Amino acid sequence: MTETFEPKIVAFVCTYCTYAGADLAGTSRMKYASNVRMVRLPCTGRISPMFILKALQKGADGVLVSGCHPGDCHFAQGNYHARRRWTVFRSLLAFTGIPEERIKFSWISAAEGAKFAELINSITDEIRALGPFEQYQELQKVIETQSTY
Amino acid sequence: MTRILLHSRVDDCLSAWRSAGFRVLAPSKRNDLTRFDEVHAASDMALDLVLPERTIKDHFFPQTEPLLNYRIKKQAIESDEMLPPQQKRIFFGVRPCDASGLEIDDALFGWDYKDRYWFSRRENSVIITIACTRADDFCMCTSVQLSPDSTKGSDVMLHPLKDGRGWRVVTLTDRGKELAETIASMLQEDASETAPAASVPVKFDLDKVTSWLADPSNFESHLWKEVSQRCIGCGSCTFLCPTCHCFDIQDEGDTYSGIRRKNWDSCSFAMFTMHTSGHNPRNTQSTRWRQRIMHKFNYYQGKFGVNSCSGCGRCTRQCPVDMGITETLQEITNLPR
Amino acid sequence: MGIQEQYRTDAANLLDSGAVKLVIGYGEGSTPERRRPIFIRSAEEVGRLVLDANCIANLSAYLVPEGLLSDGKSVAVFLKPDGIRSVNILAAEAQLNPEQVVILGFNIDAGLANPLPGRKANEFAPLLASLKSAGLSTDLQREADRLEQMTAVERFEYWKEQFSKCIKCYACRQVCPMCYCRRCIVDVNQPQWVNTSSHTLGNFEWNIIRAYHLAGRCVACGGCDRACPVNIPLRLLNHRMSKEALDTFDHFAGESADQKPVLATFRQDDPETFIL
Amino acid sequence: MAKIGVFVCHCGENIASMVDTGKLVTAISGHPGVAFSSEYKYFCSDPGQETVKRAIRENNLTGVVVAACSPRMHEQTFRKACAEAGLNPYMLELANIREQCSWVHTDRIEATDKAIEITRALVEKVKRNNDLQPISVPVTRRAMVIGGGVAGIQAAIDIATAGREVVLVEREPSIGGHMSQISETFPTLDCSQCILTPRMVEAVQHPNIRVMTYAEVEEVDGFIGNFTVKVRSKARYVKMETCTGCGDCIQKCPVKKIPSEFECELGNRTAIYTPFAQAVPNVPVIDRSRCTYFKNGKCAICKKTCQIDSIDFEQEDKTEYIEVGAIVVATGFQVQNTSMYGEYGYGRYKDVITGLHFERLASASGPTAGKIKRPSDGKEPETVVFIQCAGSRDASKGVKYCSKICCMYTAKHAMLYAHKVHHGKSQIFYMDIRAAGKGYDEFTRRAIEEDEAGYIRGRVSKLYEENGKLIVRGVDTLLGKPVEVEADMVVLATAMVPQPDAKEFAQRIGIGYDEYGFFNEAHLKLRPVETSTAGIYLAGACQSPKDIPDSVSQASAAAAKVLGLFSKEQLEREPVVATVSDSTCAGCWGCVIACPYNAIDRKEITDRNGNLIKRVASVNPGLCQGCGTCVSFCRSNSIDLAGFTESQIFAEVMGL
Amino acid sequence: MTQDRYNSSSIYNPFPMRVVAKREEAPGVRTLKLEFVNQEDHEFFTSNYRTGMFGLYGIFGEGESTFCVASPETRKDYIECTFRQSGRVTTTLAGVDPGDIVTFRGPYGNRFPIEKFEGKNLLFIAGGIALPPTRSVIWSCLDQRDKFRDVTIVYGARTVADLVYKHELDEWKRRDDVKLVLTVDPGGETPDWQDHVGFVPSVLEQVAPSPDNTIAVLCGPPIMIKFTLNALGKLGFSEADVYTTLENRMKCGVGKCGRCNVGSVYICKEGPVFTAAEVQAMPQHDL
Repeated sequence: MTETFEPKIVAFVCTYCTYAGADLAGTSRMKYASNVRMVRLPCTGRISPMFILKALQKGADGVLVSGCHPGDCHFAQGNYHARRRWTVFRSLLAFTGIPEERIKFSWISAAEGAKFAELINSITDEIRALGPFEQYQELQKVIETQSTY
Repeated sequence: MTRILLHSRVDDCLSAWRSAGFRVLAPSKRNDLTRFDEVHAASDMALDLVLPERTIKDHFFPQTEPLLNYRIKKQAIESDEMLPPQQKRIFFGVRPCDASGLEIDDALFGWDYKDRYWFSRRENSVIITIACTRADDFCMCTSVQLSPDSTKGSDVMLHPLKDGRGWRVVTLTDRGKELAETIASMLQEDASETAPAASVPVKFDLDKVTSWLADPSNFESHLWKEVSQRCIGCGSCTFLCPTCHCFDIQDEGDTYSGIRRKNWDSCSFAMFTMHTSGHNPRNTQSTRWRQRIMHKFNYYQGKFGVNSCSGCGRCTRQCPVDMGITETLQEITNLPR
Repeated sequence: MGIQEQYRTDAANLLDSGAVKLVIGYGEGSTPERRRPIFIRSAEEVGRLVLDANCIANLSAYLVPEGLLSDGKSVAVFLKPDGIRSVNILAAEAQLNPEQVVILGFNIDAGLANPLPGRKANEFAPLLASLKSAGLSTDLQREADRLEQMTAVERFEYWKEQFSKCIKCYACRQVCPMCYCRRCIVDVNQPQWVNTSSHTLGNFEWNIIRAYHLAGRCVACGGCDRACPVNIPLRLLNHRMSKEALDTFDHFAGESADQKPVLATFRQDDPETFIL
Repeated sequence: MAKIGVFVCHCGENIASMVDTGKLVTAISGHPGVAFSSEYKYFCSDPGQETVKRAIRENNLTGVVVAACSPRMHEQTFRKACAEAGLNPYMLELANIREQCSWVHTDRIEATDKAIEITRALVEKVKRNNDLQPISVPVTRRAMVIGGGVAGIQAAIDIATAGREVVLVEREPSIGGHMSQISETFPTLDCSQCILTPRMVEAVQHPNIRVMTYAEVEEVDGFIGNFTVKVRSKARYVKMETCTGCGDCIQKCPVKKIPSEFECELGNRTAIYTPFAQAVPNVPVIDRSRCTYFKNGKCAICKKTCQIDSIDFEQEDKTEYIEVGAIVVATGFQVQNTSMYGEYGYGRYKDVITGLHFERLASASGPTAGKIKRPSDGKEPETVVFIQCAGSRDASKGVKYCSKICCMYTAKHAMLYAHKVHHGKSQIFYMDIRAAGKGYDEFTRRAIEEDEAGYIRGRVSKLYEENGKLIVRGVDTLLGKPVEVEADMVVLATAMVPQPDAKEFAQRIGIGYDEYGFFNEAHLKLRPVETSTAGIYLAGACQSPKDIPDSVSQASAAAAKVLGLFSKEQLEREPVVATVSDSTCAGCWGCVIACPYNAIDRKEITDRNGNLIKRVASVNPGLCQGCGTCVSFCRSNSIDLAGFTESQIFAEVMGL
Repeated sequence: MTQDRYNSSSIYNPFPMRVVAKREEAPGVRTLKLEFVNQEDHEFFTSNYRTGMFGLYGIFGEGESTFCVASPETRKDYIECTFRQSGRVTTTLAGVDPGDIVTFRGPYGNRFPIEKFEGKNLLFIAGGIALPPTRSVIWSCLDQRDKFRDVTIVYGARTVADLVYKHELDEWKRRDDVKLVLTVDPGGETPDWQDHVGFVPSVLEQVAPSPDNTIAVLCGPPIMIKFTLNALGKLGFSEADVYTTLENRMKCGVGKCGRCNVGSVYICKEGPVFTAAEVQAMPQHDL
């Protein structure tokens, strides 16, 4: 890790709450780290675990998944479904050694521009401190880099 | 003149070979799996196995292998082939069945045009085989006209000595002779008796089997369904087979670049022959099992003059539902004439 | 009369009476310890049936191939409690009608196969309830604990080594009663979510997504783990998922035939300690 | 290959000052599939849109990415432009390089890199976009208005007068809401009842309005144009059809000492009652919890009294399912309970009252017939202290927001008090006087100048009783001195807060709410009367504190939205809906269970001879709202969501 | 030549090809005209391509798909290919435009031995999307028309819209040295349809030339092949004089990947062109 390491963070967010919250942070001219790339989805219920794995394969050092607070889902229940899936998938990732610190989940409402900005800053700092997560990407090359290949 | 290699000199051989630029692979056990792996000392080796679970095919035709890499540009593409590293290798402690498998597959990879990925590895490898003095319930080399000490595919053959001190060394090819020279000082003249080869019962009548398979009227025999009824359609028998060689080609990458890979594929998989139209010539597990048997004991024979089975028995040994080639060929053998 | 004799007689009666068209059971295998699935269609053949402590495979996977039960006729199958749970899940997921499945139930205890009373999946409800309260396997938990105590880096290394062995033969999938999809996610190529190559990344994706798809559905029959030709401890992944489902959502896979999938339902007060 | 056009907007300096748009254009023009790229000061302007349209036509573009502001801002604008240029409007993506990039970053290089990546990812996504056609659904041209206060009444009358049916649901026995409790209204001081009652009557008599009082909305199913609302009419035990409203039963009811909710417990009511004399409908209800008959089976005097046998003790709650195409939520507010202010002594001292109490005291139809009498002993107070912001603008104990109406009604109270108690002295503790509104400032000036209301700028720190007087201590911050006033009565200008069950209600009908429980509008400025749930609109104080003119305006605005929706028989909906692949679906029904809208059915696939081959899931596009919960559940990837397909998202992620 | 090139560079590394034209043939069916980007690739193609051979057409990132070279061996400046959009690769190929780069590996497989057809009558029979391979032979012969005797083309499709190469059908129709018979399945005709209505085998029975000194070339879906072979048999054609092509799923194209074999025959090496006699000798179930 060099001191210039800037983590790449991919965020999967619902359009009604977190994306809107991020917009609010913008209209309020709050400043936050530029490391996050947002992928806009209709609802957290749309977010499949494969998205997270693909982001890691693409070189994300951290992933954020965020949507509406419980009870506030535009689609009434999408975030409740999402929460269960994340609970399960998160434990699976942790069990396979993908550090929990790199996969963040949050509820950010359309009103929480400030929370969004703060969260992005804090997770960027945290993941920057953790350093790059190349181990996952490099799994692709395990076989051909073995001495026996 | 017979020369022997003592177990105690193996470490010396390994250093000699390493200094000659070879990488030595031998059966070893790592992470609950026995397979050929790089070894640095005799103690790394697991030579007491009847057979390692994985075959040496893995090191000539890897489960996934980059063919080329590509880069996508605006209205342009670039690609470079990715050939295997030119690394000299010694496979030490190969079993005769696995060594035979390589020679069987040479025919396929060599017809019409020589597959550079296979042959660059073949040409850089020396196969040191140890004749089998033990067999298990699944071994069936003798049923396919091979034997526990068959030399097919080997460059050097080691016959275990009766007293267990080492092996008698028999060089079989020029490459084998050259290699033996590199360790000449570690070998010694010795006329000690070698241990008898393992006794492997013949399990089916290969002649009867091949002639039955060659009869087109048996193609639609009810036997195919009966013997394959419990087959679950996984690919473990094909992937652990020393001669199965089917593969798929897949591109993997992102928007900007990627790698085109050659991946193992299996005739057991329903998707193997599926056309994009949805039509699937082999649409049931029994037709896929028939293809596997026919390919090994009829088609391959017809095309390359050799059966595509070296009798290792792994297909049955590891089958999740206790199926395998042996059972099917036994059934055929047991059919009334 | 021992259980083997008793069940042979039962199977013969079921076939003779026309109550079932097929009995799926165990037969002698290629070694003295091995048992293999066999399919008995007439009473004359019941002598091939074997039932003893070596009969460990979960035969319920043979119930789902398309067409087997579509004629409305019944099939008898030898099942341990894990297999009975599989039947419940398959029923809950509309893959079979439990009324068509006649269960020749048994469990293995102290090296012996013992009969379990009941014929239809719902008759085993008290048994399954007691299994749920007994909790998940402590042996597996001990193995899992060993991993949980590692650092994330060590765990990642551990699984990297394990998954690097995977050859994508899909024996785990093919042997699993829950893997009845007409098209597996790994065969989806538009888009190619799971890399088909058996490099370690592709293997990681495959094994993770399979464990995830089995969350709340795996009955810990161990079939995948035994089937794996390269000895990947798949049981641990599945156990971890079962533990999550049970501890967090009180979901014990296959408890009943009307159980709802744990990942298609929710409670408003589901725990969410990790959400920022 | 796709031909994508990328249009990088400067948004004046908003984007260009932080993102190197030239570099962005250069970078993106070299991306595979990008056939055209350009930058411009304002692509949302007419000439900007013309540029986009021309580029689409001239380059036969197959997709467009506009790198500009949030899609929530201008997605519709550019979709329209695409459509006008002959490109399917769904072949558009907006790369948000303003709200989520230029406005929030401070390093030009980083911001530019991010903008390039965002744009590239969306180029990859748009390559996989598909032509989509809006979905048409029939509209039930009947509206439901929930809440019979002034906002609800206004919305109902407006919709009904335009010729559409309305169902007005009120949970109290009478419509009228809080406005019917108010004595006079600012800034004109006309009598609240006098202006409201005719509207109440108009509503109840309107041929297109069905008024359901004493009824609650329990469930809302369906979607815009096609809601099914479950309404439970609570048993009144009085037959609506026959009761003439003569009031004999109320007269005779022996249970008379029940504190009246309508009178803020300053007066009493009977067990069979109407909340107030001018109630509409003028049909009493029996309060089952207080009625002797329901307690012990005896009494039934009302039944005996009623000459037309309109009392029916056997009546039960009645549930109805009503089909409507649009819903106006006008469920109002409540007055905050001020007991958390120990220093104000509310609840401890009888003569510390809320503004709403004062309204009842001042009301000619109220418990004191309009005489200002203090609750403790009925004496006319000679000094009244009004405390403004008793809860509002107080992050520590009350609510953060300004309740908006308190300045005005306190001024009004001071005036009414001055008019009714000529020698009385009013003292008003205030923080600011917020009197923005037509005639409002003039009104407060009148209170000060003509009616001698004494305004003290400062907060009250303590209030206690001494010798029958309420001692109000505070600081006059203009003079910088402590003040102490001896008062006979204290009126707290308490905050307006959401109804106690507002959040639960919002969840039930599927709309959003803010941290307090006020319902969320779709856009504070541009879509203030719509909710984020299509077809549900807001009116009145359920959305935020409002005075009567604002509530009525918003009600009319909501009515206009409803009428706009009802102007067509068919409604065009966003085609973001899920579809099932019949060939791969295994029929496990997980999606059916997971769908929050019950939009997925089981479909039978048969062969040519009608034999069942298999059962698969099937999405009803009319019901599907496009959340995608089913898509990520499906293990075999057999469901996909138009507009956010698996391929699109895959491409977007792989393009990052 | 083939050997040299194969052995000096990876057979799997494809030729980049520039799309120069694109034509919509029928619903979901497109033709691409491709030119070589590199001169040496073109030379390799020119010296190896003969009618009947196939290639693997691809897009990096998506993969490769197998179809015939639809252009004749008499026109080797370019490659034409015609395909139906169905899977991942063909969907992407369907979206390319002139100027875009795709890839090509080939030419692979055997060929129609048209020198053996010289001096004979030719009967071409094609169904639906299988006109392209037939068309390659047709033009290869028509471009040296004087070497052959009567030429009859029988082409059928499900509907009028499904007929491909409509402009060439018009051209053949206008030629007096070609007899073109078009047919569509019953129900597939349009109101102004002037040609036959009926399935290819039955139309063939009405219009076929005498089997004497006639070679038949037959391409189509398996079911059509089956019935047409019967019809040809009835008409007296010898199985040795009927040529057809087989198409199986392929990955490598060079006889290694094991996917395309039917019996001991590797379609990619020993095919795709077979005589009816050779096809009959294969295990029919695996076709």
